[in-house]
Amino acid sequence: MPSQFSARVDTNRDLGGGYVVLEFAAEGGGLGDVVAGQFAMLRGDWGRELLNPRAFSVLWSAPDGRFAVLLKAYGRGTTRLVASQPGARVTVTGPLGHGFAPPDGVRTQLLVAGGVGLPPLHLQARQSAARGHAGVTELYYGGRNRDDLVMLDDFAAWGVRAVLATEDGSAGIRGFVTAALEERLVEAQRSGEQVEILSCGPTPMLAAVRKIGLRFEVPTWLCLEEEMACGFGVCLGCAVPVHGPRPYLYCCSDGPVFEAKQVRWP
Amino acid sequence: MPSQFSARVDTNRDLGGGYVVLEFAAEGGGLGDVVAGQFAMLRGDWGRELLNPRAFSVLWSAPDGRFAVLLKAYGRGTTRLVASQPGARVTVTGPLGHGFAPPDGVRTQLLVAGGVGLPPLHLQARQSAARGHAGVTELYYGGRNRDDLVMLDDFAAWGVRAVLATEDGSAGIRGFVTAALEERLVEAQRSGEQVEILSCGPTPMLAAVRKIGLRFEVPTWLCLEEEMACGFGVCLGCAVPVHGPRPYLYCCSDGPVFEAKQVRWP
Amino acid sequence: MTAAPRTAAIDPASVDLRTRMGALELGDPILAASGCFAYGQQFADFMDLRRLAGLSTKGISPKPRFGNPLPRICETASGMLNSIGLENVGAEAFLAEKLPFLRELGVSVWVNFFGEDFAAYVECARLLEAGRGQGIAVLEMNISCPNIKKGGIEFGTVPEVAHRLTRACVDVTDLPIVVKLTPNVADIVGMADAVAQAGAAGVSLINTITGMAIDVRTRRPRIATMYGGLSGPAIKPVALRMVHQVATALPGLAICGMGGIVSGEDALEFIMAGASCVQVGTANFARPDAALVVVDELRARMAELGIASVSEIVGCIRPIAPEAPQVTE
Amino acid sequence: MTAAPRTAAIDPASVDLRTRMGALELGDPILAASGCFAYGQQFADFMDLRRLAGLSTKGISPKPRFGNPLPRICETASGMLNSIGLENVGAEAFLAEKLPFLRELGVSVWVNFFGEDFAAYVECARLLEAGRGQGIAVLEMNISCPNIKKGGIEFGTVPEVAHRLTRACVDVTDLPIVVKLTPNVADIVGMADAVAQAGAAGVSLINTITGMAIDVRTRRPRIATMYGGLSGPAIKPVALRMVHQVATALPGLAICGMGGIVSGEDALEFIMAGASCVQVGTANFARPDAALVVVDELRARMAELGIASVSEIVGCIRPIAPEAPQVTE
Ligand SMILES: Cc1cc2nc3c(=O)[nH]c(=O)nc-3n(C[C@H](O)[C@H](O)[C@H](O)COP(=O)(O)OP(=O)(O)OC[C@H]3O[C@@H](n4cnc5c(N)ncnc54)[C@H](O)[C@@H]3O)c2cc1C
Ligand SMILES: Cc1cc2nc3c(=O)[nH]c(=O)nc-3n(C[C@H](O)[C@H](O)[C@H](O)COP(=O)(O)OP(=O)(O)OC[C@H]3O[C@@H](n4cnc5c(N)ncnc54)[C@H](O)[C@@H]3O)c2cc1C
Ligand SMILES: Cc1cc2nc3c(=O)[nH]c(=O)nc-3n(C[C@H](O)[C@H](O)[C@H](O)COP(=O)(O)O)c2cc1C
Ligand SMILES: Cc1cc2nc3c(=O)[nH]c(=O)nc-3n(C[C@H](O)[C@H](O)[C@H](O)COP(=O)(O)O)c2cc1C
Ligand code: FES
Ligand code: FES
Repeated sequence: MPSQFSARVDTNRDLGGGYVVLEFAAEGGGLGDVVAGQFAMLRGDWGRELLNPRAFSVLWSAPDGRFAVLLKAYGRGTTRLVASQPGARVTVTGPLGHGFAPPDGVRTQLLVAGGVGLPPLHLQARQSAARGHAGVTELYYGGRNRDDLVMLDDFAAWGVRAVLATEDGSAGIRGFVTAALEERLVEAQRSGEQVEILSCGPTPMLAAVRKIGLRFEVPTWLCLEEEMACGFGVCLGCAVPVHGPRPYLYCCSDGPVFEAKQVRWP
Repeated sequence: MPSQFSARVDTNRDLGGGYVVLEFAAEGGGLGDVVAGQFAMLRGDWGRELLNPRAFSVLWSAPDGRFAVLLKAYGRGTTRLVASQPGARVTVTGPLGHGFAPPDGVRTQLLVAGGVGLPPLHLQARQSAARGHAGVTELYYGGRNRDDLVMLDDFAAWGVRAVLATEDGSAGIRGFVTAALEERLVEAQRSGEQVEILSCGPTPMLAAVRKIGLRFEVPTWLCLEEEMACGFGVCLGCAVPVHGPRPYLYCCSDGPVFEAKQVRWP
Repeated sequence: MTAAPRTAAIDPASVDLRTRMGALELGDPILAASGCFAYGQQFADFMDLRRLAGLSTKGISPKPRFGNPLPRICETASGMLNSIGLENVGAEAFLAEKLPFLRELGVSVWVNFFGEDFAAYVECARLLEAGRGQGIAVLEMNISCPNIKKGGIEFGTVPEVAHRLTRACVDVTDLPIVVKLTPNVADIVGMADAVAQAGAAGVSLINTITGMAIDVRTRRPRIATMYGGLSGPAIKPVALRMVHQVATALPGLAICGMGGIVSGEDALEFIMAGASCVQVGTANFARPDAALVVVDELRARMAELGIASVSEIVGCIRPIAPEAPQVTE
Repeated sequence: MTAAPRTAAIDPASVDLRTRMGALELGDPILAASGCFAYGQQFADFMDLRRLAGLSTKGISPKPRFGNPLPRICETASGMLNSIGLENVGAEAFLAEKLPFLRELGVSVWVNFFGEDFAAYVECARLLEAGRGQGIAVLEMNISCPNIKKGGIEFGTVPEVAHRLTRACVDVTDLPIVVKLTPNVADIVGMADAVAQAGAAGVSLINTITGMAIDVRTRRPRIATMYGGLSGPAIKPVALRMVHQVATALPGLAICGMGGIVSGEDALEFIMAGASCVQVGTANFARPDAALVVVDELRARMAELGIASVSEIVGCIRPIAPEAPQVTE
C-alpha cells in the first residue's frame, strides 16, 4: 500500500560522474517493502515554480523508514535534489507501480542497465542475492565512460557476474552493452539455457533491448520512464503505447515494468 | 554611480523579534559610499517563481565592498532572504535613489523610526556621529513591543538620545512614538529651537508623521516604500502621488526620500 | 495608502465554511477539479475522501475514449501543459462502475461531461440524467476542450453556439448544469451571459489556457498534439480576473472558480473575487489531499483575518480608494 | 521515443546570430521589450547599450501621459502584473529629447506607439514619421493596451477594426509598422492576418495577458485599476503557442516573439516556433543586461546543439513522429 509521508535528506553521497545517492530518513511512515522497479514520487520545498513531484526508482528501503535513490542532475527538479543538503525536507509518495518478478530459479535473469536506470536492477540483484538466487543473475551495464558505471562493488559482493561496456572503451568492452547481450543470447540459444531480460535505462537503449529480446524470443521486461505528474493513475499523463485492446496503458499504475512485446514502439 | 555585482551572505545575525541583519561580501564591486536612505535591489537564486529583486535600505557599506541590510520575513522574497545561509549568492544593484541630507549643524534632526524602517535612520545617525553631529540628532523609535526595538546599543554608543515607545508598554512609553514626537515639537516651538524630521517606517506611521510635520510646519522628510520591480526608473511601477505639476514621481529614482508636503496623501 | 483593516482574529473552529452554489449547498467551498482527481478511487489510498466537500470527475463522453498520443504532459514555469485527449470510460461504464463508489462517499459529485459534437453533448446529458438520484449533484458541461478536434472550439468561443448547446442539454435533464468556460476568449462575460440565459445553473471558471512548449534538442513540441492546456499557479491571475469580471457583470450567476489554487489564501482570493466555491486541480498531483490542505489553510486564514463565514465575503472586493486630489500650482 | 539528434557541437564563435525581420537586418535576434527598457538612458549606467541588437521604447502617444494611480505592479507566480497606464513623454518630446540619444547608440530603434483613439494613432504615426532617417528603424504599433479605457479593446480584438487602423497608419509613414497584438483573443491568426493584409511589416507577439491579484487583508485588488497585464515566464507557453500558430498559418509574415524570455534556451524556443527575433521584457528588471545575457546563452546553446545560424532554425519545429500502428488482437 502506497502512502505519503515526509522525509529528510540523511546523506548526499557523490559517486562521481554526476551520480549521487540520496539517502532519506522518513519522519513517520516509510516505503516499507519495495519490489525492484517500484518507484517513489519526491518533491522538495520547491515553491510554485516546480509543481509536480519527480519519479525515482527505489534503490533500497529499510524497515526503519530509511530509503535511497540514485540520480543525476538532468532538468530543474533533479538539479535541486542533487544539490540538496542533509536535513532538507521532501514529500514522498510510494512505493508506486509494479516491479520485476523475482528469479524463478529456472531462468537466468540478465539485467541490462544504463545510466540512472541502474536502481531497479541493483535492487533486483540485492533481493535475488538475499534469496540465494544470485547465481541466476547477471548484469549487463553500459555507459559512455567508466564514470557512468557506479556501484559495481555491490554486484561483486553479491556474486553477480557483471559485463561492462563503455562507448569510449575506458571500462569493459568498447561499444554498446547490447552487443554483449546479443552474444550472451546466442550462447544461451546454443546451449538451450533459459534466460529472461530485465532492463532499465535510457530510451534508445531500451528500444534496442526490446528489439533484441523480440528477435531472440526471450521474455523481456522493460522498466519505462515517462513524464509523470501524479504517479498513481489519476492525471493520465504517463501513457505508454501498447498493443492489445487499448492503445495505451499507464507507466505509473500499469508499469513502470512492461513486457517488451506489449510495448508499441517502432 | 550605481552598479550591479554579485555578493555572498557573510553572516546572518538574528536580532530577535524576527529581525535579521544580513551582512554581505561583494565579489568584485560593492556599493561604495552610500547616503542614508539609499537602497539596493537584492535577488537570490530564486529561479523563475520570483522574478523581481527586492529593495532594501542600506544599513552600512564598507570600502572593502561589504555591506549590510536589516530585514524581517514578510512575503516570499524576504522569507527566502531571512532563511539564507552564509555563502548564499545574491545579485545586488545599488546604491540607488536619493537619501537624506546630513544635519546642517543648525537644525536638530529628529529621526522617527518604526520596524524595518530603521536602517536609513541608523545610517544617518552613524554618519552624523562620524561627522561630529551626533548632538543634533535624536531618535524616536516605536514598535509593538520591546522585540521591535533593535540595535539600540549603537545609538547609545554614538551619543544619540533615544525616545522609545511600544504599543504594549514593554519598553519606553506606552503608545505610538508619534505622541512623543508631538511633545518634542511643542517644546521646540516654545523654545524656538529649529528642528527637522526624518522618518522611515510603516506607511500608517509615515502618514501620521507627515500630518504632524505639516501641522507644526517643520521640514519633514519621509523615506517611502513602494512596490518596485526595476529600482531605477525604468518600469514606472513605483509611482508616488505628489502635488505639483505632475501627479506622480517615482520612489526609486526621485526618492525614496520625499518631502512630506510634496506627498499627495489624504 | 490603503491600510489593512485591523480585525480581531477569531477561533478557527467558529469559522463557518458553508457555501451555496446556486441552489446547491456545500459543507465547504473546496472541491477537487475535473481531470485532476480521476473518479476518486485512486485517492482512497491516501486520504479520507469523505472529508471532501465535493469533486468533479474526469470528463465523460457518451462512448469511451482512449486519449491522445504521448507525450501528453510537461511542466512549465509555475504551471504544466496537458493534452490528455479527454480519455474516459464513457457514460455507461461511469454510471455502472464509478458512480456507486462516489455515491457511497456522500460528497457532492459533479460529473464533468462533453461530446464530440452537438448531438453527442445532448446525448451525454441525457445518459447522465439517469444518475439523478443515484449520487450526481451537478453536471459540469465542459465546452472548452482544446484537445478535441472536430470544431469543438466554437462551443467555447461563440456565445450563440454555447447558448444553443446549453439550452439543448438543459432541456434533457433535471440536474443542474454548470457550464465550464474556456479562458481562450476575448470576452468571458459574453460567454457567461450566453450560457446563463440558456438556463445554466452557474459557470466554472476557468479551464486551461492553450499553450506550447518546445524541446530545443529534438526540435519538436513537448506535447504530441503540439498544443496543450496550461494549468497551475501561472494562470491564477487570469482566472481571478475572469471570475471577477463575470461576478461583477452578472451578479446573479453562481461561479465556481479555479486555476492555480494551491493554498487557502489562493482560495480566499477566488472567493473574494466572486466565486461561491472553487476547485483544486493541478495541486492534487503534488499531494492527493491538496483540497483538504486548502480547506484547513482557508479556515486558519479566515480566522486570522476575523472573517466569520464564507458567505459574507463572496465577491467582497472593492476598488482601491481614490487618491487625494492634486494641488498643481 | 523521439530521440534527440546527436549533433556535433560547434565553436560558439562561429555561430551566425544574424537575422532578418522582414526587410530589417539585425546583428542578433534579441531586443529589449517595450515598457521594460524605458528610453534606454537609465541602463547606460549598468551595461554597454551598443552591444544590443535593438530595443523597443516605452509606448509613445501624441501627447504626454501621466499614467495610472498606484499600486501599479505586483508579483505573481513566475510573473508580474502591471498597470502603468502607458505613461510617456509624448511624441514631440520623444523626438527632441530621447531619440538623439538612441540614434547615437547605433542599435535598431523600435518606437512603440499608440493613441487614445483612432485619430490619435494616425496622428502619432504621422508625428513619428519625422524620425525616419533620425534613427527610428521600426514603428511598433501597440493595439493591445489593457490599461487605457476608451474602447481601446476593439483595436486589438476585432480584426476589421485592427485592419482599418493599421491601414490608416501605414498610409502616413514610410517606416515599417510592426503591429503588437494582444493575446486576449480567441483567434490570434485572424488578428495577425488582418493587420498583415493592411500592410503591417510584421507582428509582435505577445503583449501581456489581462490578470488580477487580490490582497485578502485589505479586500482590494493589488493593482489600482483592478486588472493589469501579466508578463514573465508564466505566460511563455501562451506566447509560444501564438507565435507557432501565426508562423504556421501565415508563413510569409515576420514575427517578433516575446513573453517570459529569461534565458537563451527560451529565446531558442521562440525562434524555433517561428519568430525571426524576440524581445526580452520583464527579465530586465532583475538585471539590466538581461538581453545581453540571453544573447550569450543563445550563442552557447546553439553551439552545443550544432546549430550554425539563426536563419536555418526559424520556424523549424516539426510534429512528433506518429506512433507505431496498434496490433489489437
Ligand atoms: C518510473 C520512473 C523512474 C525514474 N527513476 C529515476 C531514477 O532512479 N533516477 C533518476 O535520476 N531519474 C529517474 N527518473 C527520471 C526522473 O524522474 C527525471 O529525471 C525527472 O522527471 C526529470 O526531472 P527534472 O526536474 O530533472 O527535469 P525537468 O526540468 O522536469 O525536465 C523534464 C523535461 O524537460 C526536458 N529536459 C529536462 N532537462 C533538459 C535538458 N537539459 N535538455 C533538454 N531537455 C530537457 C525533458 O525532455 C523532459 O521532458 C525516473 C522516471 C520515472 C518515470
Ligand atoms: C526603498 C525601499 C527600501 C526598503 N527597505 C527595506 C529594509 O531595509 N528592510 C526590509 O525588511 N524591507 C525593506 N523594504 C521592503 C521590502 O522590499 C519588502 O519587504 C519586500 O518588497 C516585500 O517583499 P517580499 O518578497 O517579502 O513580499 P512579496 O511576496 O513580494 O509580497 C509583496 C506584496 O505582497 C503583499 N504581501 C506580502 N506578504 C504579505 C502577507 N503576509 N500578507 C499580505 N500581503 C502580503 C504585500 O502587500 C506586497 O504588495 C524596502 C522597500 C523599499 C521600496
Ligand atoms: C491533467 C489535466 C486533465 C484535465 N482534464 C479535464 C477534464 O477532463 N475536463 C475539464 O473540464 N477540465 C479538465 N482539466 C482542467 C482542470 O479541471 C482545471 O480547470 C484547470 O486545470 C485549472 O485548474 P488548476 O490550475 O488548479 O489545475 C484538466 C486539467 C489537467 C491538468
Ligand atoms: C512594466 C511593463 C510595461 C510595459 N509597457 C509596454 C508598453 O508601453 N507598450 C507595449 O507594447 N508593451 C508594454 N509591455 C509589454 C512588454 O513589452 C511585453 O510584451 C510583455 O511584458 C511580455 O514580455 P515579458 O514576459 O518578457 O515581459 C510592458 C510590460 C511591462 C512588464
Ligand atoms: S503520472 Fe499521472 S497517470 Fe501516471
Ligand atoms: S521600480 Fe521601476 S521605476 Fe521605480
